[in-house]
Amino acid sequence: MTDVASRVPASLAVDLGGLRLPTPVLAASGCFNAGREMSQLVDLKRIGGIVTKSVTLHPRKGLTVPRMAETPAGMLNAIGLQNAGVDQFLSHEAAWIEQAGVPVLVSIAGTSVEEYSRVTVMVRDIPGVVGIEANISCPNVDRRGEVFACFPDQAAEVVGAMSRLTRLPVFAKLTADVTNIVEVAEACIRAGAHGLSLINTVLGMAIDTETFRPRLGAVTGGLSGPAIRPIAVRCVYQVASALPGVPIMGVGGVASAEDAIQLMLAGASAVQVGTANFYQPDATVVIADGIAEFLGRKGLSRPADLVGKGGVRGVDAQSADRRG
Amino acid sequence: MTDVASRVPASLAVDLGGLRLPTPVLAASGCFNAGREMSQLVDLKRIGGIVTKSVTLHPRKGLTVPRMAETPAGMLNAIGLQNAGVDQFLSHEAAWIEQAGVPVLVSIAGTSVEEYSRVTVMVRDIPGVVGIEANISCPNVDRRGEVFACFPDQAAEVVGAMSRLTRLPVFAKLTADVTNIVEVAEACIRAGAHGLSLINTVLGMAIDTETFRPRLGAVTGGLSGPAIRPIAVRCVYQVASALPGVPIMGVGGVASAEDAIQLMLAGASAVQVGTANFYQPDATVVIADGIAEFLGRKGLSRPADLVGKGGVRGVDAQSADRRG
Amino acid sequence: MIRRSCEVLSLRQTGAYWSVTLVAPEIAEEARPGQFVEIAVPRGREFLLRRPFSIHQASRRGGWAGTIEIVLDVVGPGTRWVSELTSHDMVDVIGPLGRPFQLPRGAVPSLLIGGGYGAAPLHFLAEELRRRGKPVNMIVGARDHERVFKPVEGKRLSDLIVVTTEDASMGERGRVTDVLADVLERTRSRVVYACGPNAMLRAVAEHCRTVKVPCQVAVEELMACGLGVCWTCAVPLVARDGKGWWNVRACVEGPVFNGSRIWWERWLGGARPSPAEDEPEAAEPPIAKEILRR
Amino acid sequence: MIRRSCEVLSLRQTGAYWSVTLVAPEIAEEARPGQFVEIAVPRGREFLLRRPFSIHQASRRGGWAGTIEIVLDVVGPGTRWVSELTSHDMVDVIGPLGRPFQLPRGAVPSLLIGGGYGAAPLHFLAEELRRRGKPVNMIVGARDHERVFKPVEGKRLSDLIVVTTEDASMGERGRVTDVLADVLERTRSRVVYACGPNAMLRAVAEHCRTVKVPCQVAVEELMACGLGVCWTCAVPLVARDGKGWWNVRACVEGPVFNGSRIWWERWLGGARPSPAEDEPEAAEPPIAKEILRR
Ligand SMILES: Cc1cc2nc3c(=O)[nH]c(=O)nc-3n(C[C@H](O)[C@H](O)[C@H](O)COP(=O)(O)OP(=O)(O)OC[C@H]3O[C@@H](n4cnc5c(N)ncnc54)[C@H](O)[C@@H]3O)c2cc1C
Ligand SMILES: Cc1cc2nc3c(=O)[nH]c(=O)nc-3n(C[C@H](O)[C@H](O)[C@H](O)COP(=O)(O)OP(=O)(O)OC[C@H]3O[C@@H](n4cnc5c(N)ncnc54)[C@H](O)[C@@H]3O)c2cc1C
Ligand SMILES: Cc1cc2nc3c(=O)[nH]c(=O)nc-3n(C[C@H](O)[C@H](O)[C@H](O)COP(=O)(O)O)c2cc1C
Ligand SMILES: Cc1cc2nc3c(=O)[nH]c(=O)nc-3n(C[C@H](O)[C@H](O)[C@H](O)COP(=O)(O)O)c2cc1C
Ligand code: FES
Ligand code: FES
Repeated sequence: MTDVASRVPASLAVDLGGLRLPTPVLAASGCFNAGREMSQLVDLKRIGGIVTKSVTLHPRKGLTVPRMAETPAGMLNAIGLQNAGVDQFLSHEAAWIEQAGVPVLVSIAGTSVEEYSRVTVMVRDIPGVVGIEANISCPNVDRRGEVFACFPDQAAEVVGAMSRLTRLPVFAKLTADVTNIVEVAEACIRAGAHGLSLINTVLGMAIDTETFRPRLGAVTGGLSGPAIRPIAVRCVYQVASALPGVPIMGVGGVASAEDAIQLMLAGASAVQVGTANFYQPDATVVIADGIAEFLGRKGLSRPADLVGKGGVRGVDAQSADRRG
Repeated sequence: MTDVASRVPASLAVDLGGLRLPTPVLAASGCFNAGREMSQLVDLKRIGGIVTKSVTLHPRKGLTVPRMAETPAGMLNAIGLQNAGVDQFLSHEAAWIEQAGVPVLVSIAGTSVEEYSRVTVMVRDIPGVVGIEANISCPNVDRRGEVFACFPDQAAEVVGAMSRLTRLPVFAKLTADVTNIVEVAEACIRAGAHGLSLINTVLGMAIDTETFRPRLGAVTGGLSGPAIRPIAVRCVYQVASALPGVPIMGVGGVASAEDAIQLMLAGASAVQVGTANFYQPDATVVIADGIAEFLGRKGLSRPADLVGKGGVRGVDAQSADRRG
Repeated sequence: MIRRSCEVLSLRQTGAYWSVTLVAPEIAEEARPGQFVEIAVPRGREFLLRRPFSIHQASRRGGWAGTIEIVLDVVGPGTRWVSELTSHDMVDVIGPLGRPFQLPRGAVPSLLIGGGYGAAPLHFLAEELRRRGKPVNMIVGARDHERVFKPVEGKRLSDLIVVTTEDASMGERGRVTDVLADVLERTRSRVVYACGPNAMLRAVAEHCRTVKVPCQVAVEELMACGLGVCWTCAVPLVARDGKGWWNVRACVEGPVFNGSRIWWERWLGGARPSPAEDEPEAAEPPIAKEILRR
Repeated sequence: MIRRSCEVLSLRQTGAYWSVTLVAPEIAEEARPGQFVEIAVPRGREFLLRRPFSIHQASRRGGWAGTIEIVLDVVGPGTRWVSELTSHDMVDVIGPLGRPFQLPRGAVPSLLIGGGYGAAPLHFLAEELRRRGKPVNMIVGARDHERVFKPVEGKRLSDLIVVTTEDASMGERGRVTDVLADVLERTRSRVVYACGPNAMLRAVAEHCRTVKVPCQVAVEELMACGLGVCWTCAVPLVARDGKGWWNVRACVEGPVFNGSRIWWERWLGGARPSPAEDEPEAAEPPIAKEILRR
């Protein structure tokens, strides 16, 4: 990565347990493809990295439209992981990734431990790929469609299998739709995950009051955007407090440098920007520049100086009544 | 309740498994006290009901300031259930409730099954009280501070105990911060709960990037407002689909008639308005009027005609990939 | 695909619609009929996403004078905000986006069918066709005369124009499809271009398929990005050999499609398919690439 | 407590602050010095809550001519929005809210201490005191002369006025507390009224307690509702007998408090108490009622 890192002020480079990235601001999975389209609107050389749209073993046609609905300060989406499958990914994206000159993490999704494993093996040697993100917010067909990320044992099994198959750092991407996210996070790390990406979208729904039908073809969908930022900050804080030293990428509602800094203060070493790319294609770069400016203003030398500095020692985020 | 109901167009009256309310729009717990302050700004006779701020056995001083922080399309709060205790409630609020002429549900919070039970017994005979709401989003001191509403067995135990102690309908107020809200809902109903209130605030956090400190004195707090509406609609839809016939009050981000109608289409027989009261004190009445206007425009005769009409039969909201 | 901060030159009402002219030289230079732009809404609002609008006119005056014009119907907060812009306001625009209409080879006559504001991009197309000496005919339909887009302009641009309104307040009573067969015959048009409500496009495409006239439709589907990265704008296309289908992006592979390749039943069809139908068909190879060959 | 849609009569800059005059006859009629209003922000924005502002002036001209004036410092989206209002705009206002300053019995001299825009409500108080023939003295402090609120007005309203600025750009260099002891002596003031940053109020209250001069402070705490129903605006007051304490609402029981009754350490004190300290003390009876007797 050094060649990439050297292109931006060293002061923005970050190290996630050995994974060095030129800036702490990446593009989130499913919101940037592999960067090809966006390269016309943003200088990829200046972003921290790209997490690809999730790749599955087999092609997926995805869900029925409507696939999105705007909600207050956010949006719902139900795409259904549409993608052409890992074969097409190798034949069409691998070459692009190699020459893009930006760190790429391949996001992998599946319906069984075997699918995740096979795709991991197929993508692990693509030049330019610096890591893997396990999108485990998917139903496990071998377990009556339970979502992997909702159960520590299932999350651990799939992430463990993937980690054993590659030397690349594997980040487990977790959902906040659980009773105890720390439990799931611990299971993933114990199973061999290198780090964690927190959080995926939050399950939501909207109904068209004129037609009396759900506004998404799939009825429910994932909530993203600034609306969920407080949930993402909380999850990062809870997990970072419980698992000090574990590399965390904060995801959820990041639209400004201030948002990114909140997640870093909560304990994230880097952040991912999703929805904001849709309306501000250069958000990843603008946010990184904002972080550099902020560090300068605060007299700090590197992003790492922010990580985990926004909590209060000795306070357990679980205790006391937090709901009015 | 008939005397109250008769004061508003019969067409707006709703029946929640025997609990009749003049309109389907109530004031949510902790956002209206018992109505005394708000009575100067809204005609209480025209609202569906008031859920009191949660009452505890002993007085509570609450949490340290800052107790709130605004977030995109929402706010975080960490009040810590400050209240003067049930004795003061009886000596100061009971008389007011009796003459207020509006259906009142007393919200009860506690740290043990015994506390919930004792308060239930003390408030069950207050004239004007038509029901009880069990705010079980509280840590259970007998179970290492686990939140009652996060575990089906603990939720069932406390709600069951309360239901056995009164003939009043008991609504269990659940949190969305669980892996499977349907499981918790089923446990509460099986234990004897009359109905459910969905949802309480979502646990969140915000950090002040200038001071590097959490924006709430308690570090984390409850997210409310339009930002969480898609989560509330989803929870109501999931539970209503799984437990047809169970009376549900929808709560979360209701600020307009359209919002309320979304929750009703998802399966709620009535809705509660929380945060919106803060900036629009007559929100409950304006929303009820909006529902009446909507029913007229759609040629429907009563709010019940909307309940559960916004889903799609045969679709399991859990299945398929809902996160991109 | 260019992103620019563009000055609002003028904003005026045309019937039920608003017409907005933006100073956007580079975008005007590249713009082709059928393409669209994405306009950013201001920060700090409850809604976040850009709004897509078809390009109605592109005046390539060269230098810094080039402008594009869009036409919009106020249907919600985004379009309301755009309609409240005033001259000299700056707006963040990305464009031109999507694939344009493909012009016919030779001087064959075309029939352009516009519903509501859907007629706007067809004026741009009509001018391009005429500049190349290809005869243009039009059917312009709407609910009422207020929503018949620039009929006088349309007349100027076409040899024959037929206007239909559902309330008969202008032209013939009914819908564009009621006169389609007749006008197609009378004008001997060999290509059909349509833009308007998706249901109208479907009816036009189905008629064209039966009478074997090639038909290009510019569709609308919810778009979160318009840039090809969110996959919300899915339209199901069938393989040329009729075997298999794939969801393509209206914002990149469209918004202009060969009407005979869209699987209309699946896309707009009444009963919403159950998730089962959406399970990946592992067996079948991705036909996306093939499908994009038109 | 009245809610009205009020017309903006005028909006002008006074030094670093904005001064907004609203047509609000009923509110002006009821308003007393130290009370505040809550102004609603427009729907559809990313932020929802009303913004609280102290009443700087209330002109009770009777009939429909009555107005109130507020003074604000632009610190975020809400205050920025207010500062961008123009004459004839309508705003949704609730007020007057909270408990006013209590006027002293007899013609004893008072010392009014204002920091930054905190001086605004004290002008209202000064006029009420003078109308009743009670001598008024003032200390007005700020970071710089731009932020010294209406010093000329202040001079007109008081027998003695001392201005302090931290950069010495007006009056004496330093903070209001640097001159407090001296001015208190010279003016023989028997009551102190203070409004400004909470840290300043704390310093003033602590000095007054040592010199045994009654002191009323108008505080600020985050307010989600301003109406008494959300309990976000908690200020810890100690019982008169010093035994026990309770969190009261700044919006209802305040914003004006007896400075000697506030438990400053707990409220503003450096190290934030751990949740443990917040556990309910089951033993102790609620002293809220007692505490409210002042
Ligand atoms: C390729 C394309 C070209 C278009 N050209 C025009 C045009 O020339 N003139 C015009 O008036 N309108 C056009 N539309 C529709 C226009 O984009 C929507 O009416 C507008 O986005 C609605 O935004 P709103 O906030 O006013 O309403 P809302 O309904 O509140 O919009 C909510 C969300 O849905 C999206 N949306 C709503 N309706 C549509 C739709 N029909 N198609 C796509 N997205 C939609 C919006 O982008 C937004 O994200 C076009 C749409 C597409 C996809
Ligand atoms: C009783 C009272 C009287 C006040 N009088 C005045 C006045 O006369 N002139 C003036 O300029 N300001 C006054 N303030 C402070 C003013 O309300 C805030 O500066 C303003 O709400 C900030 O809103 P914002 O969106 O611009 O900034 P933001 O910081 O973005 O506001 C965010 C949230 O915090 C709240 N908030 C922020 N600062 C304060 C504060 N200091 N006190 C209470 N709530 C706050 C806002 O209401 C809002 O809910 C008063 C506050 C209170 C409580
Ligand atoms: C349209 C869309 C598609 C997405 N697709 C994926 C995906 O394929 N894999 C994944 O792990 N996350 C996916 N996500 C989730 C995002 O990566 C991110 O976790 C989430 O949107 C929260 O971040 P944001 O608020 O910045 O958007 C998707 C999000 C959106 C909005
Ligand atoms: C300031 C505040 C205090 C609250 N206090 C309580 C409470 O005491 N008991 C309770 O069950 N819910 C409480 N809630 C939660 C609300 O009743 C409601 O469930 C939640 O705010 C979501 O609804 P909303 O989005 O309309 O506010 C409180 C919410 C807020 C904002
Ligand atoms: S709108 Fe995002 S891919 Fe088409
Ligand atoms: S601000 Fe809501 S109680 Fe004081």
